[in-house]
Amino acid sequence: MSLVTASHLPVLQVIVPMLLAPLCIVIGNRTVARGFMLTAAIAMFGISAALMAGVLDGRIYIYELGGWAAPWGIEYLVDPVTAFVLLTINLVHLLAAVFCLSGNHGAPDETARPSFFAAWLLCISGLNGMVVTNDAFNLFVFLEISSLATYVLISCGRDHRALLAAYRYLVMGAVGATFVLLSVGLLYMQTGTLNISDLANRIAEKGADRTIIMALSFFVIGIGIKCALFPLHDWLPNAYNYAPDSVTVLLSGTATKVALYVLLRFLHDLFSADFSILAMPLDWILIVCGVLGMLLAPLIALRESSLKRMFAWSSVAQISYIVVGVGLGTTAGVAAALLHLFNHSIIKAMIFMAVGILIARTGTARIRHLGSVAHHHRFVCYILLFGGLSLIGLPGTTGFVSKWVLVTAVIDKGSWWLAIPVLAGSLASASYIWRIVETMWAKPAHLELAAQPSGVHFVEWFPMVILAALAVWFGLNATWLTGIADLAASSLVETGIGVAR
Amino acid sequence: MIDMINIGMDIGLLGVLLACALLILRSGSLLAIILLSAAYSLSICALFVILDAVDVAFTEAAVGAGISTVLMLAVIRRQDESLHAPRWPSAISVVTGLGLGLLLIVGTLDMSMYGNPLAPVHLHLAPRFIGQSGAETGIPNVVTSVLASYRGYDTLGEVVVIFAAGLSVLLLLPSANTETGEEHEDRQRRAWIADNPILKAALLRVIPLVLLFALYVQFHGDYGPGGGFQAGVIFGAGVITFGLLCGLGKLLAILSERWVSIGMAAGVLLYAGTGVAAMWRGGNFLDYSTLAETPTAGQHTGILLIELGVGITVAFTMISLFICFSRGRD
Amino acid sequence: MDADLSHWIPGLFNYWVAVTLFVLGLVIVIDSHNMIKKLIGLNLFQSAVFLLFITMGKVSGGHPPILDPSIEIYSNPLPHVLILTAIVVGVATTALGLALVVRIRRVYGTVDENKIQHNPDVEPEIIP
Amino acid sequence: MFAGILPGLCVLAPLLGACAVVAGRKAPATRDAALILTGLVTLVLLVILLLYRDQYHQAQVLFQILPGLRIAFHVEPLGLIFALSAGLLWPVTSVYAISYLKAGNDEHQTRFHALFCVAIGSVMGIAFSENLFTLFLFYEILTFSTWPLVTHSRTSLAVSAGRVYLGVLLTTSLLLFLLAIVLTGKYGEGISFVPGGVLSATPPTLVGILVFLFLFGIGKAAVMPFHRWLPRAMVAPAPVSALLHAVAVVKAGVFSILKISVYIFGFDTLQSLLFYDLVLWIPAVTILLASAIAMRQDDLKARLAYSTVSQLSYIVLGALLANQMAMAGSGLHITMHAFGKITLFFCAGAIIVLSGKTRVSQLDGLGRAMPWTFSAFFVASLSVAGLPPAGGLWSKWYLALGVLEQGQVALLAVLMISSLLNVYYLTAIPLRAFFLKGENPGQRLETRRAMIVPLVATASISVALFFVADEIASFVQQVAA
Repeated sequence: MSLVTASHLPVLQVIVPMLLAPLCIVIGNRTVARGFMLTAAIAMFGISAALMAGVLDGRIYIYELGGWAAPWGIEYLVDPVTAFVLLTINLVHLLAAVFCLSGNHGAPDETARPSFFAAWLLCISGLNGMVVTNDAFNLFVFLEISSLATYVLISCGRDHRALLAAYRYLVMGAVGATFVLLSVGLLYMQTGTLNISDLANRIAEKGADRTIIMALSFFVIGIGIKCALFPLHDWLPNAYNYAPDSVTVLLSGTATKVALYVLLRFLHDLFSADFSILAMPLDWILIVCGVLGMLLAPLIALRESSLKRMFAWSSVAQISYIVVGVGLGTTAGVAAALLHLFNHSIIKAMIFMAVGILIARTGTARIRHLGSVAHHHRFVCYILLFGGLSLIGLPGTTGFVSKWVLVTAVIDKGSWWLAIPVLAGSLASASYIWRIVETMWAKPAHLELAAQPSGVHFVEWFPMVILAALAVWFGLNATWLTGIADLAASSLVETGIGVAR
Repeated sequence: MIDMINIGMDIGLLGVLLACALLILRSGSLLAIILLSAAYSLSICALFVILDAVDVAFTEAAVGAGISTVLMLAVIRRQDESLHAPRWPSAISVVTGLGLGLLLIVGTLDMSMYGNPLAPVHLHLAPRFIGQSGAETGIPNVVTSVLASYRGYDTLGEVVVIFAAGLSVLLLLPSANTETGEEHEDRQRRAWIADNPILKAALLRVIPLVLLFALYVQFHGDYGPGGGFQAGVIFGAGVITFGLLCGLGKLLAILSERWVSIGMAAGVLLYAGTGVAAMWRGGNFLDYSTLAETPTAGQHTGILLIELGVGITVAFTMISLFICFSRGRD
Repeated sequence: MDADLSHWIPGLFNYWVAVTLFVLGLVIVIDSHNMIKKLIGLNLFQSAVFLLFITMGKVSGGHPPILDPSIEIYSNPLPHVLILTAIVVGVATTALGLALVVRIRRVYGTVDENKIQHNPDVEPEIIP
Repeated sequence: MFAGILPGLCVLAPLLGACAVVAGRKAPATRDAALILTGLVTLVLLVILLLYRDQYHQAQVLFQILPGLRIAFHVEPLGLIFALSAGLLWPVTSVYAISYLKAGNDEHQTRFHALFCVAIGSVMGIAFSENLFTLFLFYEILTFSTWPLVTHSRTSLAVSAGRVYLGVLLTTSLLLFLLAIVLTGKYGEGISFVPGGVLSATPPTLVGILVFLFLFGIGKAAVMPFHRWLPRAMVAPAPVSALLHAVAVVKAGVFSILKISVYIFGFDTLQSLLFYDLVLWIPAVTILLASAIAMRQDDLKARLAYSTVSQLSYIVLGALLANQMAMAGSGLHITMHAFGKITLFFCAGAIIVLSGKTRVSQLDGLGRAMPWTFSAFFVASLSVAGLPPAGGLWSKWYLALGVLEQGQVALLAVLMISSLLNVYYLTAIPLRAFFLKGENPGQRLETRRAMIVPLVATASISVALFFVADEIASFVQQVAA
């Protein structure tokens, strides 16, 4: 491991979209704004790939913003975990951006304005900032940047209820962010520092006192809202459902994943896993929440009438798998969490693209109106089928790989009975997935179904096919990906961020 | 002695805060709630001054008591001014609130006592900021130097958040909508300031002073409380006053919406551009030391520029918020 | 811990008030049906956290952190910096929330969550 | 180079056939030709594999998903027997299916044939799987590719049957089977099939749990109480019932159990099990109960379905008995029962399509109208029941020897009673048709030669197998060598 401080890559990852966003407004032309969005997406993906390459070469990137050394200044840190999450979200973002060019399928004019693209860029900039930062307060600031942009993006949905969904998310999100701020305050109060590595060292020296434990609790609740941890998931189904299609793709592939990453980072770096277990049964709280989520959310999904919201509930369920992995606290558990984070990002992004196209083409989101729709919209429906099978975790799909790794991790931890709810969760997913498959293939066609042209535009199918190809590839050959996830997990769990010092 | 007075005032103000909060909880009139929340903000401002946080107090006065209240007042309509306040808090809020409250109380038990100079919070980062920031940045106001330089990146984030809010309002309340009859009536009702010639004449004369004061706050932030954010708010308030007096049409004639949004973006670009310029000159992002011959001069230049960026974005965002909220078309 | 209750009361009073305000704000957020009141509750809730930050920055006998050769003890400037940023973030959230409220009222004619007929949890509509 | 991929080719050939069928959807004649050709090609490949089987003991790795998790094939006698049975019957069934669907003027023939190909491909995959993961992969593909076949008619009855089908098979496999695989991988020496098993060093309690997990997790073996999907799946068209629910799907289940007991548990580990006797009684109870239920079924296909449930548990019992004789019996019974039962289902299909009768009580006197059909039915009944001159005799003989070797006299009685019941409820059907007088008209109904020839052919093979059973048995017994 070698420390690299001279490279500007970590900061470029964040400021490229951040600079392009105001430029969108200044130029005020929607074609240019689209171009900026796409440019930023390509550049960010390139940067994250370069960072990943560097990390695989054994480098760790540190960037001192303003030239002030931490802990006085703010620093960025890119280690294997960071690089892994960066690559994931920027990959999904790139494809979501391409998909966004298709024009969001009947969403109001808002989504074509330069300010929409500016908000989009701010959102992804904030998310990237949350990932690379190594400063607790800076995390809060970027959390807010991404959150605000997200609320706006959601409110651009085609249905008026998008406004209500955005408002509810705003209230919940603001409460969550305030919890995070409170937690950062309590930590700062007890340690006098904001830098995460420094915090970790100081907490390790000082040990746990009640203030720090409460900081941890509030942090978990606050960030739990953002990542839709099971009982705190209330905002997610409507937000996903009513957001414009491309925004749903973006959110499902990036926003919750970043929040999960932050949860992981805090639990393992800041409060090293031992500490969490000693101070409070946090691991079990997370595992219980996760298990409840993976069992109950599919049942709600099964009763859901809207296709898009059904998959939103499915996201709640799938996030629970990641939460269980985080809760396990072992290297294998974290690796499983990271792996599923990646797999679920690409699968769900693909599914939401397909759902968006299907709803646009048929003119309905109600599942019971989708009878026999597969015979008219074959391609999209097969993509949905493939995504669904992957969510169930059938062998040969990425979902199986992450399930396998997670169940192995669960058994490794010695609690093999925990494998049963995890497996039952995938069975529960099968129930709602099969409901729509049955509808789309075997139920009689609905009369009111609009006979829309079934052709799919290049910018629509291209990102979907790329995601599907990735899903197939990583379902059949996951050694490389799992290797990176293992590397990232062991760097997080075994050595911790303190190694950077 | 002074400490005793301070503690006495502290306790008194805390009492006022609690009273305001309880009244807000129980009140059934939206107007009353908004005014109570302004009173709350002013009290907490005073408290911040007692607690030596003059910059924060300044900001809270401008934001909590000022901008927030104005925005709220601009938004409320007659039909939602009165609401049914619940007689008792609901079970879920009591359980959640008490649960979290108790957790926090437990959390306070290991904290250092109020004002303890040996608390860990005062021992790690703060000594360097207080002891060396003067030499390192050449700026006496430690809050400004930390805000603009040591943690300048957070401040960039803050400006971006403001910009995002401005953006969102642009997206959510575009100019193409038409006014409903009720909304029109509401606007008429609130147009009384403009109809009062004496008040109008007096206020119009004050506006240049307000703008001048904004510039003072902008550039004096290095030496005393103030800075780009407060200046921006004040500048915006000045322009808003003009808009209130002479009507939105006149304001838009001078300053079209397009320019307002460009102004919003320009501040962010100035700020981030300063950072990029630092990179260009071989430093890290936002490392102002590279901007001039000596590091201190560079810091000075950089802080001047970014504070200006903050001021521009904040001012134009405030104006934009005002325009969008009070367009009458609502 | 080792200190008894009488020692805590003056030393932690500010924090406890902050906690009370925090709880009151949360109660307002949860209980209000009126969307504007909810946002005000949110402001209250956030300001409780601001108070906590500022209180921790206070040093007995300290002065505002503006350097002056005649002053020796300053309060901690860092919480002030953080809260300056947090206040701005808070007002940005409020502004966005209000913009949403205005739009919601335009569509639904009310800002009372209980009166809004199109509950987002009911079935999705067919897109024309 | 070519030699190394031969098992993979056997899997791939039917899948390519599916593509060919889809490609030929516009021209039915071409499509049907492609289907039969695929069947023949697969059969040829299997025969080549049989002749050169000694070269394929090594695992052929297709994909290495994770360390210890790979898609790989190998060839061993049990799998070869299973694959050959399915491969032989497939072209025959294709001929029958083409004719059957044409008779019903079915609208979705292409989809039907294509999915059929996929199902056969996954059967091949199961037969040649080198490890539990590969087995599981193709097991699930088989489940999903047959679901549209079960719900082929799209009636609400078919859709609800499809739900039960998928529900039972997925619940058992995703919950129990997969858990068993993970536990095996964790506490055993890997999940590859190794002669002698991989669980010799595993704690006995865990092995006990694993036996239950595998036994019930492989829902396709239809061990009670997870048998309910099988009778429900009978709403599918007759060729589906014939090949899939009498041969491919259910045999994939029992074959999996057989393979797992031989190559994952190993005879020694299995026999030293704590509640070994109790475990043996699980299939025994199924054998008896299913036979008893079959007797009371009036619906022809339902009776055959319960008979299948019963016969499957013979094979499961043989697998669990864990000795050479019983294993040979199980391996034989996979083949014997396959030929016998497919004949019965062909006959049932012919009766239903050509005469419109679905109930046993309606068949009186139909023998004269359909002599070939009911003769074949009679021969196949003998084979399934285990009477000469049909091959079924030998498989039951070996099973009985295996039971005796284990000293389980009570189980022997179970086998005897069940066989008697088989004789009663199966042979009764053709006998009624020939010798009882009914309202059925006298004219010949066997107008479709493409439906009659296959069933006569399979019945004849059943008889022929009577004479080569010993060779097959000794071939199967090479496993432990």
